[in-house]
Amino acid sequence: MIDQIIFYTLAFIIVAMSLMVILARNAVRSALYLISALLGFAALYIRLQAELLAGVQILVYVGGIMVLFLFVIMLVSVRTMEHQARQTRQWKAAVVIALGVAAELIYLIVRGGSIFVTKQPPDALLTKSQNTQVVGEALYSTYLLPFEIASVLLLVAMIGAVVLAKKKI
Amino acid sequence: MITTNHYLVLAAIVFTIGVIGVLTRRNILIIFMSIELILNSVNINLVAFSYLLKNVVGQVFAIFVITVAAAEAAIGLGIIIALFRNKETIQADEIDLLKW
Amino acid sequence: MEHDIFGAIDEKTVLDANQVVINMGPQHPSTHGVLRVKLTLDGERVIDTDCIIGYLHRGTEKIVENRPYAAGVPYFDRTDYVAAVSNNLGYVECVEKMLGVEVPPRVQYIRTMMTEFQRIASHLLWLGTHALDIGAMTVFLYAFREREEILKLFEALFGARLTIHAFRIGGLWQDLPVGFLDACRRFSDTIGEHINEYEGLLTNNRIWLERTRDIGVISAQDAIDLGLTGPVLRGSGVNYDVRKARPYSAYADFDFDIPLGVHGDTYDRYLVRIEEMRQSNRIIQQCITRMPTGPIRAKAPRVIKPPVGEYYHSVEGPKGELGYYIVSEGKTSPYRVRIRPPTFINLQALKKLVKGHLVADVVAIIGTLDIVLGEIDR
Amino acid sequence: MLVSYVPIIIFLVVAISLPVVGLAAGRLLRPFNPFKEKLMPYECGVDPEGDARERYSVRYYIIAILFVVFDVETIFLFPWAVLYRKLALFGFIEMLIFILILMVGYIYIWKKGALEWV
Amino acid sequence: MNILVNYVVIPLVKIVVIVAILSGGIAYLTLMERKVIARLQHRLGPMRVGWHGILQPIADGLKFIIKEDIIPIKADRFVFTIAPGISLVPAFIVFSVIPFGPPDSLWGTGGYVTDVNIALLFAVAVSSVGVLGVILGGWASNSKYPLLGALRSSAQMVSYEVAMGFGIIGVLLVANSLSLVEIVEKQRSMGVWFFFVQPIAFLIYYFCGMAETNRLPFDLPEAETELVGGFHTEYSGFRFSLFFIAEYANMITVSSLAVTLFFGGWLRPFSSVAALSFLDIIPPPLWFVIKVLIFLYIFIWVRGTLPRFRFDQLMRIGWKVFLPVAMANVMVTGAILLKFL
Repeated sequence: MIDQIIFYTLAFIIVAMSLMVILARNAVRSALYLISALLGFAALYIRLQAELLAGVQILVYVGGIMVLFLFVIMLVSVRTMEHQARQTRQWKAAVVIALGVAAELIYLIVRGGSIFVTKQPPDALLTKSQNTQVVGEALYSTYLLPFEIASVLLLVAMIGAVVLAKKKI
Repeated sequence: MITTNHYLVLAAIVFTIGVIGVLTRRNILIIFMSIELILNSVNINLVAFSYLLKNVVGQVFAIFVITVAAAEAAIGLGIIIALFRNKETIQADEIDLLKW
Repeated sequence: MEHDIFGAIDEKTVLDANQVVINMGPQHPSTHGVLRVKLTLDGERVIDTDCIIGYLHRGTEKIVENRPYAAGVPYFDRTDYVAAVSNNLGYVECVEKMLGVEVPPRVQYIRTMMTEFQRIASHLLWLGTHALDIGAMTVFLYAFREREEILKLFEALFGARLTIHAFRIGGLWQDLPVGFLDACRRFSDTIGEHINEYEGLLTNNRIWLERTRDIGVISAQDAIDLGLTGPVLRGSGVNYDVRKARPYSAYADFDFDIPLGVHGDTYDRYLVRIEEMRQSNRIIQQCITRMPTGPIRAKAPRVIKPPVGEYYHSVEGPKGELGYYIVSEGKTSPYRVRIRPPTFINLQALKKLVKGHLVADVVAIIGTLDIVLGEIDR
Repeated sequence: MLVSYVPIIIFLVVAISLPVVGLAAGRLLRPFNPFKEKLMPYECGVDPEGDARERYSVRYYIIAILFVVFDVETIFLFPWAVLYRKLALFGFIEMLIFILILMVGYIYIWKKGALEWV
Repeated sequence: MNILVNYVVIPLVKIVVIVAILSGGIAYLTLMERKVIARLQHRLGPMRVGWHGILQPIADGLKFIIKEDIIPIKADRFVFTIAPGISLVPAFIVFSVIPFGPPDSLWGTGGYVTDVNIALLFAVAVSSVGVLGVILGGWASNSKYPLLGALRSSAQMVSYEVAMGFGIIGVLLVANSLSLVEIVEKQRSMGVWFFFVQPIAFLIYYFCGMAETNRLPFDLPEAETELVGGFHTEYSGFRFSLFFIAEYANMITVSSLAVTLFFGGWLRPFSSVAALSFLDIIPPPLWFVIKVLIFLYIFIWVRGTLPRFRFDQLMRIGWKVFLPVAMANVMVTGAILLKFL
């Protein structure tokens, strides 16, 4: 019962905020709604016992990437765009296509759902002060290569950003 | 009872919202935010399966997804800034030339 | 950035200029009054500045032209309102020069001593606000603690603290009160220690050095070309001080040094002013020990009607050469009075000094010029 | 222990209610007397020059980017540090490589002057 | 039912008490600041309201509430309204994970609101959210000084957050746990405060904390002599006070985390020396408060002494001094630890 309340509350927050992200007129408002949605995701991760991930989500997404977004919104003035149309011309077709994709996804989930419908797994998966260790072990042993590649990715991001910010490309 | 299916459906809804945002909005910044939504919906799936299968690999990959999202945001926003300085616009449909 | 990746930094290509015009003042905490500076910024960097003055214009010069000579003195309390004594001295001496009156030595000694007190008070106010602008709030209150003592001395002698109508044409309003010299001696014995205290907080402070070194550098030649005077000029190493160059009052009798800077940056100007306070104290001490006795008034005519002519007299105010140019038509009030306000001319340097610096430096540079808007706008 | 997150939610609710209650209580008490000059944006007592939403220096953006990159780096360090005793030498070398790769970028941006504010 | 009591009722009581103490503490922290600075400056500080100004914070608080609340005409009203809240709320909820007493204190309920196993990460993450309030507040004002202040402020805060994170990693390498309770316990079992193990990490952490909370010598965002009031120039009345409270709450957070990570949290000095056990007469939460007060005093003391940095110098210190030093500290600590493994 409590489980249902938690899930549906979070799901409602996430869906509502996500909708607001794409409906808001002003980019700063969009960013605000996205922040709320991201916090909802973080809460959901905690529910799914991915505590480390929840912390990472808040630290990187809310405290990092969204700050970056807001910076950029401030750098490119948003004032001029508020009076223009929000949607592209093909928006009706786009919505139809997207809804088609959604229908397909949900159909797949419902039809194939029996594979996933299991009894709720017990909370014994990851006991106290374990999650970080368990994730870490996987990260630094089995997934060593992706981990090192991540640093290359960050390196590229760092250099790319500096190069892009110069005047002439 | 909340099953994995619930999470999958939620992820599918968020994914769709993200796709609609990407396809319909003109403001590149909001398109970017929609992409973040899509990435997050993927993360939900990863974490839900990690919970279902009692295997943390899903969470490890979610961390990588976040890393990718950070790199993507950094570069993508860099491109937006470069674009804005050259074209004075951040409307997606006004940026329709391959070269200027 | 066309060269190799570890090549030299090409400033223009890395970051783009987007200019923002921002008003600093007239209601800004650090423009020291109602100065309005229009800054053109690229990010935090100042590309251009424009000073807009006149918010405190009261037409002092015109008012004085319509008053008898003696009634003009109080108006000059209000030009540089933190250095009223120096202003009065300049005007009074100028009128005395017009009349050809020779004031008695006791008067000259008292005037010199009080002017030096005023110099210390003015520099203390400058030090406090300058430090406060750069964020060192404690120095401000320390400086005001000592300034308060000086103001108390003023009150004892002149009956007021700020706008004091210090001197009369031909002499003084009253002789030194009983015990006044002892109070002066007490002050001058302790001020040295207090100056050390300020220096302890600032002179070798890393942050202070970083904030003031190489900020607002002006070369000796540029300083002369702009007509700068006072500590701003001497900070660039130009040895010009009216007290030595054209001694007035009793300055010829005293032994004191003119501190000079080397680099002409904000830090050097700071050092010059600090040292000037010490030198002023030296003069005060000499005044106290050698204070002559005698009358406190010269034989000046009751109705002041200077002969026809043009007169200029300048003194070394705390902020620079303070000159009075008076044209007389032989009437009871002057035909034309013109003040040479040191800070008005020093303020010209702002544009040159701040170019290329950051917003925070603008504040430091306005502080180092030691401006008083009452004098600039008159 | 998921329940241990419940107090955080409660704290969140309490913390949010504080400003809400304060603002609501204040609304009953405080005066409301706006006029045009009062509501003007502050620009030191003169009419504002141009619009405030000008574009500002790109330098701020570079700082934010570098922050995000290093922020992501720290999230890899957190579990690593927790596990350090277990990982030992292997972990040390692993992280050394990770940090060295990022160091290349750090030195690059240093040399490029992106860290200078000038 | 037990869960309800343990995880809802008891924490709720603790939360209410903590919030009350925190609000009162912040109010009196302002008084302490004014009094201490007044002492440094040879003056008295507030003297009029109550004995030696003891009621001054209450008068200030009342004034904040009854002052007119101005929303500039060009502002984005919604964002303008919630921005101070975004600043304040994270500053408060960090305290849900900070332990101020051992797990067996307070009649066995534990000297903390909750002990989650990612407490440290949570604290770092949540306090990084506060910067959003600053950006949004400055943006929503739609005025130049706040915008410039917000950009400056957030650039500064994020810059120092990086070095701060690296500084914390040094402690984590020694403690091997993200739970703040365990970190303190570890300091007890090792018999040494982590300050003596990780002094460089502490210095980096504390200086970055000063920068994060916008305190002198890093108070550029609010440098009234340059940017008037920085990001909160347009704020008045209660909304302004929320930013103000957030700043002071952050000061307390930084001090509390410094105490927890480096100075043994609730432990008495030399907790391993039995000869000093008479110090146990002071209960652990009080030790915690005393230590926090010492750090708060240093905050104030520094403010009374130093001038402020310029923005480029600030950035240079953050990126070119603190960050490399913190990174080197992590790797050197790692290398030294290898010997002990």
